Formats: sequence, structure tokens, C-alpha cells
Amino acid sequence: MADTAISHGHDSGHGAHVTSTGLSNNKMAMWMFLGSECLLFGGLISTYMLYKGRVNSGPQPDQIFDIPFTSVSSFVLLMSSLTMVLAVSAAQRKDDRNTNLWLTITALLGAMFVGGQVYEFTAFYREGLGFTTSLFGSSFYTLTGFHGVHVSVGIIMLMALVGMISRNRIPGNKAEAVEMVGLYWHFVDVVWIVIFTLVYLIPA
Amino acid sequence: MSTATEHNTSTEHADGHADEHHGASDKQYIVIALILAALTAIEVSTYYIDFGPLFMPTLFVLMTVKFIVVASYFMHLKFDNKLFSYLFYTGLILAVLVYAGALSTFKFFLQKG
Amino acid sequence: MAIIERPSSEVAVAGGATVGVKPSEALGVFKRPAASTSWRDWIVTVDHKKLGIMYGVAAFFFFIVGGLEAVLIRLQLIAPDGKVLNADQYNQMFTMHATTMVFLFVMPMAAAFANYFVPLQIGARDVAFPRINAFGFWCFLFGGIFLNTSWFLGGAADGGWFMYAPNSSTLFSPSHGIDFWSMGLQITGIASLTGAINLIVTILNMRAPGMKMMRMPIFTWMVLVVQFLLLFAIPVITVALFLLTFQRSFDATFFDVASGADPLLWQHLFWIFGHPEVYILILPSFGIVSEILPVFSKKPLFGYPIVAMSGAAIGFVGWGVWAHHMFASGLGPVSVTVFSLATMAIAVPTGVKIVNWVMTMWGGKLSFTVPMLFSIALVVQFTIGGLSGVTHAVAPSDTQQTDTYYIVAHFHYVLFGGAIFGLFAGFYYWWPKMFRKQLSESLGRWNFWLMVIGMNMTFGPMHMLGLQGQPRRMAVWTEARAGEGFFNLGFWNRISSIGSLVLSLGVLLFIINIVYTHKSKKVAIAPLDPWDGRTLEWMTDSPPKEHNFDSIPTINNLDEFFHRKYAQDATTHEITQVATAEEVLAEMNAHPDEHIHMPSRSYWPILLALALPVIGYGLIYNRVILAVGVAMIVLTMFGWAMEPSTAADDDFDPPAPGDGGGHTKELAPLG
Amino acid sequence: MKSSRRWSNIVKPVVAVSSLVALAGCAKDAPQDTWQPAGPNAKMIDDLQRPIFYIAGIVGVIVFAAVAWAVFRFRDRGQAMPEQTHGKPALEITLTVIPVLILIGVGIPTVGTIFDLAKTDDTEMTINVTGQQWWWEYDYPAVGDNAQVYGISEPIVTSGQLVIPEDTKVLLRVTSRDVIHSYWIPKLNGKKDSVPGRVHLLRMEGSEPGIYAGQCTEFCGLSHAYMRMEAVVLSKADYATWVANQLEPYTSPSADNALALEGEKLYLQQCARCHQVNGLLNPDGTPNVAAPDQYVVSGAAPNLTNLMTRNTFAGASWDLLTPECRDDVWNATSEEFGEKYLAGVSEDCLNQKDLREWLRNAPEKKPMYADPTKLADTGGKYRGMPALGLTEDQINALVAYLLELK
Ligand code: HEA
Ligand code: HEA
Ligand code: HEC
Ligand code: CUA
Ligand SMILES: [Cu+2]
Repeated sequence: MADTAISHGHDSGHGAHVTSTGLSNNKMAMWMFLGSECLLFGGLISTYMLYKGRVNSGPQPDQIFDIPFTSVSSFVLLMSSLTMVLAVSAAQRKDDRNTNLWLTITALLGAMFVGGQVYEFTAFYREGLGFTTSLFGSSFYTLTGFHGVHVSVGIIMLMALVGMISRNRIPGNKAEAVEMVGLYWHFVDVVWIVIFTLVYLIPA
Repeated sequence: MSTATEHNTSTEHADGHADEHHGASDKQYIVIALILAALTAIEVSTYYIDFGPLFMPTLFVLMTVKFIVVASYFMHLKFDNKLFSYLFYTGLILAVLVYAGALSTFKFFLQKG
Repeated sequence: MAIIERPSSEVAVAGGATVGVKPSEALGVFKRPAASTSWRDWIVTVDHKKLGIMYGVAAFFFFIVGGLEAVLIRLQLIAPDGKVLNADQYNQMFTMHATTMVFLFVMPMAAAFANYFVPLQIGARDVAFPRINAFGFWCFLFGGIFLNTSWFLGGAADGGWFMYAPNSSTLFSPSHGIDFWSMGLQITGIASLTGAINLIVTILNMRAPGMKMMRMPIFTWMVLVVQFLLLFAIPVITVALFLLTFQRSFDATFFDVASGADPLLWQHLFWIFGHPEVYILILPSFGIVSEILPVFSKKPLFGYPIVAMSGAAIGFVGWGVWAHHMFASGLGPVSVTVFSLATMAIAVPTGVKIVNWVMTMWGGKLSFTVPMLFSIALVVQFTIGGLSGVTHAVAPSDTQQTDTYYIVAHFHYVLFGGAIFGLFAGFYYWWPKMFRKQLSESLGRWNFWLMVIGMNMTFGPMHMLGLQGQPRRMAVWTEARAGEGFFNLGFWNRISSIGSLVLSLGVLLFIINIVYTHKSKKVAIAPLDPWDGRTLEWMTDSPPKEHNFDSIPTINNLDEFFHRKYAQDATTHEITQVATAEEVLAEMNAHPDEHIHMPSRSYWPILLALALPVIGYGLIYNRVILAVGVAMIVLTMFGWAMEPSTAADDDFDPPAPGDGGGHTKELAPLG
Repeated sequence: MKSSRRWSNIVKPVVAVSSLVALAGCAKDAPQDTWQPAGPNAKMIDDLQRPIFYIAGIVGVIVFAAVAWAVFRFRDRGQAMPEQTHGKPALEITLTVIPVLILIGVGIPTVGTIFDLAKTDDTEMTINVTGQQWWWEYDYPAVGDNAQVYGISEPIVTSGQLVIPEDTKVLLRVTSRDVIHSYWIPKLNGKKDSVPGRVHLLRMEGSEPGIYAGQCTEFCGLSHAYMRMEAVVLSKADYATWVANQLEPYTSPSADNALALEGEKLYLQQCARCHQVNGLLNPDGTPNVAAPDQYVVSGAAPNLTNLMTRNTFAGASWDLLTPECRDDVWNATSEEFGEKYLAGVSEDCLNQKDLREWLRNAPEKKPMYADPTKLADTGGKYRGMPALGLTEDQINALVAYLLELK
């Protein structure tokens, strides 16, 4: 995750004019990073799929999931993708004020999602599903926890971006910096689309 | 002279750099978001309504559609250079194939069927 | 973008809008480090060539460590019921031997060459993300050191390099060794992943004008394939290592059979990574010999596009064969069949390479310099290893071979006879480019022959040992199972152990050669183009200036440099030299690019990387240390983000008078 | 030029090595030789691998010859700059197609053999094999043909040596109690991992009475090197004798063997909590059942009921027979083998040295996590047999007692 924060933004600036493909280095790097993340989440999801039914003690998945609640938080995350893309679009119009506005809303929606996840975790924990309770517990918390950490990193990136835009501290292409964070953010959303279906909607 | 080797590859020299503002308009984004919201609503409805044998296929199709819509429009893959799509979908497809292969050795898909 | 490659780049203007950043004001905590010639420059450098050398030195150090571990293994096995090591030490020894060789020697050594030569080969001034490059190096170094400190902190990892669960869980391996192992590899994994992204972007985006993909040197091609393999394989091992760490540090149940876990999950995750990994180890060396064979055959690489594409094909098919390491694991006949056939398929693109190398030599004008010797030896030795690989691919016969010394023979032939010989060929070939002096050819010949003989003595007998039923990873072997006569295990174990000493002597000679070459006054400075090279890295000074090329060449051909030196007579088809390397270089340097900005040095990469082992120790020992590590991460990332990658114009000193660069703006020490 | 001679130097050892590999099939007296099948399953593998090794050898020789020729023929003798050819597609395609054809030829029989080896429907006998750090347990269940055809009317539990009847399709159901091990008797079949939580099927069939060595081949921790095993193939008649002997009810040592009687007492105090001897009674007359304490990982130790009918112990790492007696059994002709094996371990033949060392301090002989000073590391859990601090007198008595367990 450390590399995520690094590869966006700041080794940036002037590439677009001179690269062999005409494409920005940063963007290319981000796309590759996301391609690589597919195998990371793929591994975690597969682990979960293999283990979700293996419950020796503690609750089963379908006994514990609160689909209406998770649907709402999934919806929140989905809508944050909309606000994110509106931020990118504002940034491309060089409209700093709206960029910052949309970025802030995105971060807030993300925070709501993470808050929901924290609530969900504590609720599950109270219902008897600890990290070490069963294979289902370990793999569920690991998968959704990894995703939650990704969202949190995204929120930090969004807020840093807001700060830097308002102080005009972004070296190089501002719209590209926003777009870069946006790519990361959408990816995190897209992963949740998969998790929501495979983990929550399809019972064990 | 080595003419034999002067092939061009698809990644080569895409025309210059595109217009700064690419992608859809804000209005279109909102429409897309509404579509996504509707699809999510159908997904969630499977929890309340019995879809019978269509249950799994519905969910998988919806998941895939949502995924691709977000990637193509919000992430601009549809408007951007194809190379980005190749990079990303290579990872994605590789992940699907490899992990599906691994799971199938656990007779994972048979247990279900 | 990190570096400003073309003369006209403007720092202050980007995306059409003026960016109101004065970089020198935007610094975080530190004043931007200045260039200097002292050791400090190595700490803060972002120069791909310096980093390449640092990768090389550190990796070679680990080679000695891993080699000494191997020698201890062989000493233990020289006689039945060996007493050199006890079982516990022995198990740590082979685990760390393999881990060190694979993750701390071959991979970073390939990274060393890739770092140094890919930008040169494609006519770039640096890699795409120089600070991330530096960060990657420090991750590798600190990860490697972290891993090895386990020796002094209660014992190293003892589960074998593929660390099968559940033997890797705390109950069965209570020392902290495996904690160090999993976190150490996690840290070096960051190096590989960032390096992969960096190099792919570099290769795709930073080629000199006219350098089409199909004009890239084959080494660059192979590096590209390898980086894609890393890009997609590293996250898989990352998942596995996370699961393992969570299991050991937080009592997760992933490999806890009592909870219903399936130990085969680990095997799949490990080998989904592990098999692409073996091609990650070999392809750089394939790239190196594909450069060397043409040079010393005075012919272009036979079937260049096919060699490039077969490399890509190997990379691709390599994803579908991982379970050939699990033929005895109980997959069931259908899966075994699929993976067995897929594995055989890999022999085809690999065979294509062998054929093309032989055909490159065919009809050429061969001179047997040391790099050439190593390259030819690779062709021969790798073929032996590859063919034994095919005998493993036949799943039923693999059930007799797996986990015996026959496998050990296979992978040392491909690894030592393949990967390592390729790297040694690279050392000898590129040494004059990197260090201005050519390694002694006569010492090099001794080096080479001792290594060839030593390697065949060490690993050749292992074929027999394995087929005679000696299993691997045995702290002792017993006379009772040794048999008699010609195939007596005792005899061949002894030969193998003695062979490992011959091999060590060979490696020692390489070190002696380095010392001799650089200490002896008799060894003169190497000429600019000592081997009559064909590719771009020879079309600049030795060692190259910090900005690599005074003017970026325009590429019209595969083997551009060769084409600038030689011309073919239109009627007689005779090839004659039309220019010397010096002349070519002089012509290029006559019109140097103006206003070259090189990326500026930075403290942040090393500081950020330093935080990672701190977190590792924290997870193992103490939550306070952990908190310190996390704080370090946050602060250094902040500092990094606040520092622009290139210092502003006014941070550069005026050009040093009399510096060969003329009006080229060399990077000068700055405040 | 000297270089061509140098080059033949490299080719020679290479050819030598590869032909030696091929020759390895003719070796004698290597107990785990993978090229000397002694049963149909191993034979199936051998029939498959032999031609493949030859093919590999031939391909290798062709490549080496091509390299050698190129090196010899095209070395720099001052010839003109060669033509800068970039390839010959026709040649390339040919040289790609040939390996493809070879591999198809290799692949087809491979697939056939994989499925032949996986056949289980004609099984005649089933044995459960459980790996544990660092020894194997065999459980011959009293079900189906086992009971009806082979007279196993009650389950037989042994360790170390697998005993099977000649020409019988035996199915091993292989699993593990702790980590992954691998079951391998090279002359009878390839290996199969024993994985905790899974049961893997492995066919065994021996065509000739004799004793066949094997070793655990999946790294399983500290004493992996000392986890060996043997398969003993007996003629059907001898097998019946073996089964009958295993099922014989337990008798305490006779009264005139005071030392052994003392040993039985000691055994009940010291050993019976881990080791089972079927039929052994507690002082109060109840049957003794081994029930190791919670600190013993995976909680089982070898069943010692008929210890002296097997001739190795502790993961088949040491002989129960003196070297002479051992050779007598191991080198017996297949006709005589059964009788000699069934004789078991007599007092004269007992390998006192190793057995006593074992009783004195087992973890010193075989590395095990059973050293109390290191127990803290494993949270008090230990594996293997601990050093029990027995006196020499106690050991004398125990040895006398163990000798009675036939
Ligand atoms: C550099 C690393 C490297 C390379 C390149 C390879 C290459 C190959 N490997 Fe190897 N392998 C390892 C490193 C490598 N391997 C390691 C480290 C292990 C052990 C891991 C462990 O257990 O610790 C291992 C283990 C291993 C196994 C598992 C064995 C076991 O544990 O039971 C198998 C099984 O199929 C295998 C097969 C192959 C094959 C088919 C190739 C092929 O790619 C080889 C292809 C090459 C040729 C075939 C020669 C040239 C071709 C021709 C001249 C054409 C004509 C040929 C024919 C028609 C046959 N390897
Ligand atoms: C690139 C990888 C690589 C390399 C280069 C090597 C190199 C060597 N390997 Fe290793 N090896 C592996 C990868 C590698 N190995 C792997 C993956 C395993 C599997 C581990 C497992 O099962 O988990 C393995 C396992 C392995 C085993 C099996 C252990 C077992 O199963 O019990 C053995 C046994 O002989 C061995 C031997 C050697 C030897 C003698 C060398 C020699 O080539 C080393 C030569 C180098 C030197 C000797 C260094 C030079 C030193 C000096 C110059 C200093 C001066 C010297 C002296 C003072 C002596 N290796
Ligand atoms: C705490 C458990 C424990 C106790 C008590 C114990 N043993 Fe053991 N013993 C074992 C285990 C475990 C093994 C298997 C060790 C191995 O081979 O790795 C073993 C192996 C043996 C073997 C070899 C058996 C074979 O079939 O390979 C003999 C003989 C033996 N023990 C005798 C004794 C005697 C006699 C005593 C009492 C004086 C005793 N043991 C007490 C656990 C125990
Ligand atoms: Cu059991 Cu190795
Ligand atoms: Cu492999």
C-alpha cells in the first residue's frame, strides 16, 4: 500500500509531452498497479470462497450478514465513484473550487463506508465471529479488512489532494493528479462490487 | 539494413496526446450512476425475491456489467488509450483464470453443482 | 515525470496552467541533499546506474552468504550421518540457502543489470521514477538484512523455501525464523513490485526516437517480460505471506487443519507465484546471452522476433503450469493431466530459444572470450536442466522423482547452469562499460572452467543420487540405504561435495579477478568498445555520464550501434567497418542536447524503506516499535509527497567550467 | 586454436553424465532405486519413464553436438565478416514443430498412465496409513475383504513396516495427524503426500516377497530425515501367519521371567500412557488404554503390541536386529524371505545398543521437540518421545519386557 501513495502524483509533471507512447508515465504506472492488485484481491477472494463454508464454531455467513445494511453502504461507495468522476471532470475544466468540493464529498462518502464497515465488524464480533473463530471469520475479516484499508488509504489520498490543491502545491498536471487518485478510488469501488456479490449476496 | 525486424506493435506511437478533457459529460456520468444504482437495486432484490435457478447467473451478470461500466466510463478506459485496458484486463483475466484453476483443483465448483 | 528528457521542457508550466510551486520551498523536513562524491551520495542517489551497481554489490554479497550456506550443506552430506550441523541447523541452512539465492541474489542481480542497462539500451536518461527506483533498492537491501538477522535472534526460518503449511505454523516452528522470513520477503516483494512498474513504464515510454518495440535489444525485451511476470506474481505471494503472517502473529486459522483448513491452499498460492518466479530467474540471463552470442559471433541474433516472442510465450504459458510442483500432493488425475501437458508445452518456446542461439553461432565468426564461454556453457547446461525438467513434466515419473536429489539436480542445472552462468557472462561482458576496466581474460578462463567443472561435479551426481532414491532436505543420509557398487550414494555424495569446493574456488577466482583488475597497474583502461558491441549501451562513454547520452540518438535499426559502425557494400554485399566507436561517439557528442535536468537526489527513499524492517521487528517483538515504524512511514511519505522530484532550475549551479559537457547543463552540486 | 579442444572438454562430461543417468537403471543393491520396479504400479511408471529418458538423452546429444560443431567449425579463423542474416522462417518452423511432435508422443502415454495409476475399483485390500512426526502408523481395518479374505477379524495397528500380501491390489488411504508427509516406497509405486485433513489414495502391489525401503519425502520438520519406512511383501500363506500372530491375544511374561515381569510393571507406569499394548491390563484388571496428556501434539505413539515382529523402530530409523541378523533377512531369497521375516526378533538377534540408547534418551538419538528445556518455545507442547530418565536397571527390565512383545 505504501507504493500506492507514492506512485500517484508527485513524480509527475512533464511526461506527457515526450513519452514514446504519448501516454503519461503516472497513469500507465497506476494502471499497472491496479492490474497487479487484481491478483492480490483475487487471492484474497479465492481464499474466502474456499473457506466461507468451513465453520467449526461461531456463526455461519448467512446467519450473520445484514444484507440491507451492507446494501446501503455498498450504495454509498458506488455513489462516491460518481462524485469522484465529477471531481476529475471539474479538475479537467481547471475548476479548483468544484474539484475540491467533489473530492471532499467523495472522501466523506468513503468515510461513511468505512464507518459502516467498522460498525459491521463490531456487530459481527458481538455476535460471536472473531478473527480466530473459524476459517470463515479469518478469511472474511482479512478480505474485507484489506479492502477497508484500501478505502482508508484512498481517503487519505483524497484529503491530501484537497489540501494540496487549495494551497496550489501540486507540481505538474493537477488534473492528472486528480485522475490518478480517481483511478485508485474507482478500483476500490469495483473490487467492492465483486465482494458485495460474491461475499454477501451469494450465501455459503 | 534489417527490414525483417521493423514491425510495428499496437502500442506504438499512439497519436500525440489526446484532448485534455476526455470522457463523458457530467450529465452522462450522472445517468451512468443512476443505471448503476438501478442494477444494484436488482442485485439486492435477489435477497428478497426468489430468482430460482436464475439466482447465480443474474448476480454474476450484474456484477460483471457493473464492473465493466465503472471501468469503462468512470475510469475512462473506453476513452483512453487501449494500452491501459490491456494492462488492467490482463491482470484481471489472469487473476480469474489462475484462481479459478486453483479452486477447481479443490473440486470447488463440483461441490456446488 | 521524473526527468526532463528533452531540451525544451519547462518546469514551471504544465498542463497549460502555470503551477505556482517553487520546489525549493516545498521541501519537507530536509534540505535537498547535494550531489557529492562521498559515500553520502550513494545514500541519496536516484541515478539508475549507481543504483544498479548498489544492487549488484549487495546481491553479490548475498551470493557469498548463500554459497557458504550451500557449502555447509555439502559438507554435512559428504559422509553418512554427518555431524557438521545438527538437524535444526541443517533445516535452517537449506531454507535460507534457497531463499538467499533466489530472492537476494538472482532476482536483485537481474535488477542490477536491468537498472543499469535498460535505460542505456533504449536511449533514455534514467528510469521513469528514479526515487521509487531508489526506494526499491533500499527495500531489497533492508529486507535482506532483516531476513538474515534472524540467524542471530533465535534461529532462521526452517520450513524449506516453499514453506509448506501447516509445518510453517507456530506450533511446528516455534522460533521467530518464519516470522522474519515472511516479513522479510514481503519487504523485498515491495522492491520487486515497484521495480516492475518502474521498468515497464520506462521501457514502454522512454525509448529514444525511432526505438520501436521491435528494435529494442533482446535483453530489454526479456526484462520487460520478467517485469510483467513480477507485476502479476508478486501480489500472489503477497497474499500467501499475509495469510502466513496473520496465522503466526494474530492466530488466524488459514492453515489450521483442526478448523477445517486445507493445506493445499498454501501450495497453490506459493506455486502460482513460484513457477512464474523460476522464469523470472532465468529470463534475464536468457536476455544477456542473447546479447552476447551475436556480438561474439559477429552476426545478429538469429530470429530476433521469434526469440522475443518466445520469451513472451514462456512468460505466458508459465502461468498455467504451477501445479507440476504438486503432482504428489493429491490433486486428482484430471488436474494432474492438465498440468502435466501444460508443462510439456513450455519446452517448445524454450527449445525455440536454444535453437536460435545455436543458429546464431552457426555460420558466424566466433571468438571465445569469457562472456562468450559462459554463454555457450549456458546453452549446454540449461539444456540438461531443461530436459530433466521435461522428465518431471511426465507426472507419473515425477511421482518417483519429486523431492529427491533428481529435482535438486534439475533446478541447479537451470539455475546455476542457466541463471548464474548468464549473470556471470553479463559481469564479464559489461564490466568495462561499468568500471572502465576489462576483467582479466586469463583469470576469467580459470574462473569459467572451475565453475563449469565444479558445477557438473556438484550437481551432475545429484541426478544419480535422486534416481537412486536419495530424498532432498535430509539432514543426514544413511549407509543402510546407500547401496553398493558404482551407484553407491556415498561415492556420489562425496564427489558432489568436493565439486562444491571446486565451485567455490571458481567463484573465489572471480572475486580475485575483480581485485586484480582494479588493483594491478598492468591492467589498462579498456577501450571504448572492447567487444565490438551492437547495442546502444556501447554508444556512450564508459562509464556513462550521469545523463547517459550527451545527445539522445535517433534509432533506425535493430543493433543501431553496429549499423553506425559497419556498412554493407551494395554490390559485393561485403560488410566493412566505416567508423570506429570513438568516431560514432564524437559525432553524437558534437551536438549535445541542451538544458538537461537530471532527477535530484533525495533522502526519502532510504528513510521510507527503513521504516519497513522497523515495522517487522515491531510485529515480532514489541508494539511500541511497531508504532514507531508506522509513524516513520507516515512522516516519510508526507516528506516524499512534499518534495518535487526535480529541483528547480535555480537550484542548479552554473555549469562547471571546463567540464567536458560544454554547454550541456551537467547536474552540479546543489544546496 | 586451442578453443575447440576446450569445447570437447565440456561436451564430454555432459555426455558422460547423461549416459550415466541412463545407466542408473542397471544399478544393484540400492534399496530405493527408482528404476527397479518390483510391482505393477512401479512397473507402469518405469515403462513410461524409460523411453522418455532416452528421448531426452537423444535430444540432449543432438543439441550438444550442434553446439560442439558450431564451436569447432565457426570459430574465428580470420574469415570475413559473416552475412548479417536475421533468420530463416522455414527452418524455425521445422525446429518448432519437431519438439511439438515429440511432446505429443510423450504426452499421450503419460495421460494413459496417470489414469491407470489412479484406478481404485479393483481394490482387494485397504490399509489406513497415517503420517505423524516422525513415523508412520498402519491401521488394517477389519472390514470387507480385509476381514473375509485375509482374516483380519480385528483391526491391527502397527508402525514402521507396512506388511502386505503378494500380488494383491492394496489400497492405502493416506493421511496425516500433523503436517504434510509423503509416502514413498520407490520399488512399489511413486509417492503420495499425506496431508492432514485429506485422505489420498495410493495403490501398492508387490510381485515378489521381500522388504522394500522407503522414506518420507515431504519436508516435515525437525526429524524429516529420520522418518523412514519399509513395505514387507509376504506370500499369501505367510501373510495369513502374520495376521494370525498379530491377532493373538496378549499374554503377560511368564512367571519365571522376573525381569520381564518387572518390565511390564515399569511399562505400565512409564510407557503405557502413550504406547498402546492391546490386551495389557492395569493393576486393577481394567484394560489399559493409552491416553497421552494434552501436551503431546497429535497425541499418539506407536502401538507396541507386536513390536518384535517388525525389525526396525522409531520411524524405521534403527534396526531392531543386529547387523548379521538384519542382513540375513534383507538379503534372503524371495522363497526364504517369509520364514525369516516371520521369525521376528529373537533375544540373540536384538540390537540392544540402539534400543537401549533410545530408552535412555530418545531425543538425543532422534531430534524431536521433546526436550523439556525447550518446551517453553512450543507453549509446553511436545512431540516425539521424551527422555524419561530411566536407570540402567529399569532399562534392563524394559528391554526384557519389550522382547516379549511378539
Ligand atoms: C531457472 C529456473 C527454472 C527453469 C527455467 C525451469 C524449467 C523447467 N522446469 Fe523446473 N524447477 C525449478 C526451476 C526451473 N525450472 C525449480 C527451482 C524447481 C524446484 C522447486 C522446489 O521444489 O524447490 C523446479 C521444479 C520443477 C518441477 C517439479 C518437480 C518436483 O518437485 O516434483 C517440474 C515438473 O514438471 C519442472 C519442470 C520444468 C520444465 C518442463 C521446464 C522447462 O521450462 C524446460 C524447457 C527446456 C528444455 C526442454 C530444454 C531445451 C529444449 C529443446 C532443446 C527442445 C527440444 C526438447 C524436447 C522435445 C523435450 N521443474
Ligand atoms: C539460484 C539459486 C541457487 C544457487 C545459485 C544454488 C547454489 C548451490 N546450491 Fe542450492 N538450492 C537452491 C537454489 C540455488 N542453489 C534451491 C531453491 C534449493 C531448494 C531448497 C529447499 O529445498 O528448500 C537448493 C537446495 C540445495 C541443496 C539441497 C539441500 C537439501 O535438499 O537438503 C544442495 C545440496 O547440495 C544445494 C547445493 C548448492 C551448491 C553447492 C551451490 C553452489 O553453486 C554454491 C556456489 C557458490 C559459492 C560457494 C559462493 C562462493 C563463495 C566464496 C567465493 C567464498 C569462498 C568459499 C569458501 C571459503 C568455501 N542447494
Ligand atoms: C510421551 C509419550 C511417550 C512415552 C511416555 C513413551 N514413548 Fe516411546 N515413543 C513415543 C513416540 C511419539 C514414539 C515415536 C517416535 C518416532 O519414531 O518419531 C515412540 C517410539 C517408541 C518406540 C519405537 C516404536 C516403533 O514402532 O517404532 C519404542 C520401542 C518405544 N517408544 C518404547 C517406549 C518405552 C519402553 C517407553 C517407556 C519407558 C516409552 N516408549 C515411553 C512416545 C512416548
Ligand atoms: Cu514426514 Cu518428512
Ligand atoms: Cu515450476
